[in-house]
Amino acid sequence: MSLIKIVDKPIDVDSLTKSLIHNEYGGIDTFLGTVRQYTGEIETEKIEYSTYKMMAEKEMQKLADSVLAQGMDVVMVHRVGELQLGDVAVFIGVAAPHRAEAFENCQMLIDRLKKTVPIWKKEYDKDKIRWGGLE
Amino acid sequence: MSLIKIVDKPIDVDSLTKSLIHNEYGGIDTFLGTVRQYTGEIETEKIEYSTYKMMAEKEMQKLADSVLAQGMDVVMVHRVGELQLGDVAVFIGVAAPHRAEAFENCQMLIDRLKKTVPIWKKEYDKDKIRWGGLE
Amino acid sequence: MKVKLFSVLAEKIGPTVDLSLPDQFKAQDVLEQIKELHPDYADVLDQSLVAVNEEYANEDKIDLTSVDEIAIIPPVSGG
Amino acid sequence: MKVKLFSVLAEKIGPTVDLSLPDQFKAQDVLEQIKELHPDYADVLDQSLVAVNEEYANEDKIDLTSVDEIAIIPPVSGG
Repeated sequence: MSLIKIVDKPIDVDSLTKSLIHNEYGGIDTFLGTVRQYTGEIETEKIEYSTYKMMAEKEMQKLADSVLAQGMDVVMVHRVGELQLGDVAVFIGVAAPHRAEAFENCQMLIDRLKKTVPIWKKEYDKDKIRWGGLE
Repeated sequence: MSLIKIVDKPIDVDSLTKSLIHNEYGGIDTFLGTVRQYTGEIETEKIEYSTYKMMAEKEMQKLADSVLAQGMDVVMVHRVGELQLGDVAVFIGVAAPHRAEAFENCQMLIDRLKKTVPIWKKEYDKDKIRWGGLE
Repeated sequence: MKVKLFSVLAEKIGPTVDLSLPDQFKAQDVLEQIKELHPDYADVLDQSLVAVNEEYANEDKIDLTSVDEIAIIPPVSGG
Repeated sequence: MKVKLFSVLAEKIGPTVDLSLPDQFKAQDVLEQIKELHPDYADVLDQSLVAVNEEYANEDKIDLTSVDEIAIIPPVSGG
């Protein structure tokens, strides 16, 4: 069942994945974004995510609606607050009758989420603090 | 840690997914293939998967090796035996430093698995039994 | 009108900034006013968008009476 | 030489079929021999591949001495 949400607790990947299993769908694609230690030479220690929650959930819902309208099921959950290395920051899942649609839409959702949804990261790197997205 | 396997028990999606979380990778794409009830007008009741196990695991390993060689992590697990509606038949997961590679390779792996790995399905449909893949 | 700030702007300037906006204005006017008050953050503001009532604003004129909430959206970086 | 069968072939014919193969043969020869023994399954056999020592065979000649295992691979349908 479609779930679109910003949370400040650990993301329960297992129950979100299971919520996408339905008899009418044969293919489920999920994407997990986790806190990575190295980006090239830069070593990250932790990341603080913040959000404009009401607007972020609205924007996520708009993205999901475009996929739900095609008869697929969608889960989009983003975590905010302080995350450690390996923590799951975002879970995107799409269940579809056929797998090509599941892959295509899951990738589209994470690509667009990263462009339009008001969530920000403050990256605590070994050398300094970096704000994501700034040029 | 890379796991390539044919199993005859339920697939533990949660622990397989968690095995793909590493500090050096930021993006994990997973694909779950489940037993679907309807394919157009045809209603499926259950599916029996069989395999030529030694060869199937070798073929899966070859597919995985092409992705592992690029520095990603890969899990490929296929279940055989009698599966009911909603049961997970196959789990493919790719963890990569960046998400585009994870999506691309996960989709490649399931596409090729369906073409080259000696696994067969006997589909018990409401109207009759169908052997997958036969023209 | 209190305008909401987020991310690096909230941390440097505060959670809101108080502006007096005319009856009609454009999204860009909001950014310009904040730039005047906080010229140190002109660079971030030049990369930011404006949200009105939790929707990204376009180039059209905005009636102040239709506005419940304004927020400045620095480049997003979720995921 | 016992040749392994799978899927619909195993169910209809049995888990193996016994063939006498010459010292050198091609993958196609294996399929033809089984077709002669089991003409009812010619249609499935025409869609099948041959695996030698757990690898798909190509068009080359195969030395019987190099063969540990032969299997017939009907169209696969995993996933």
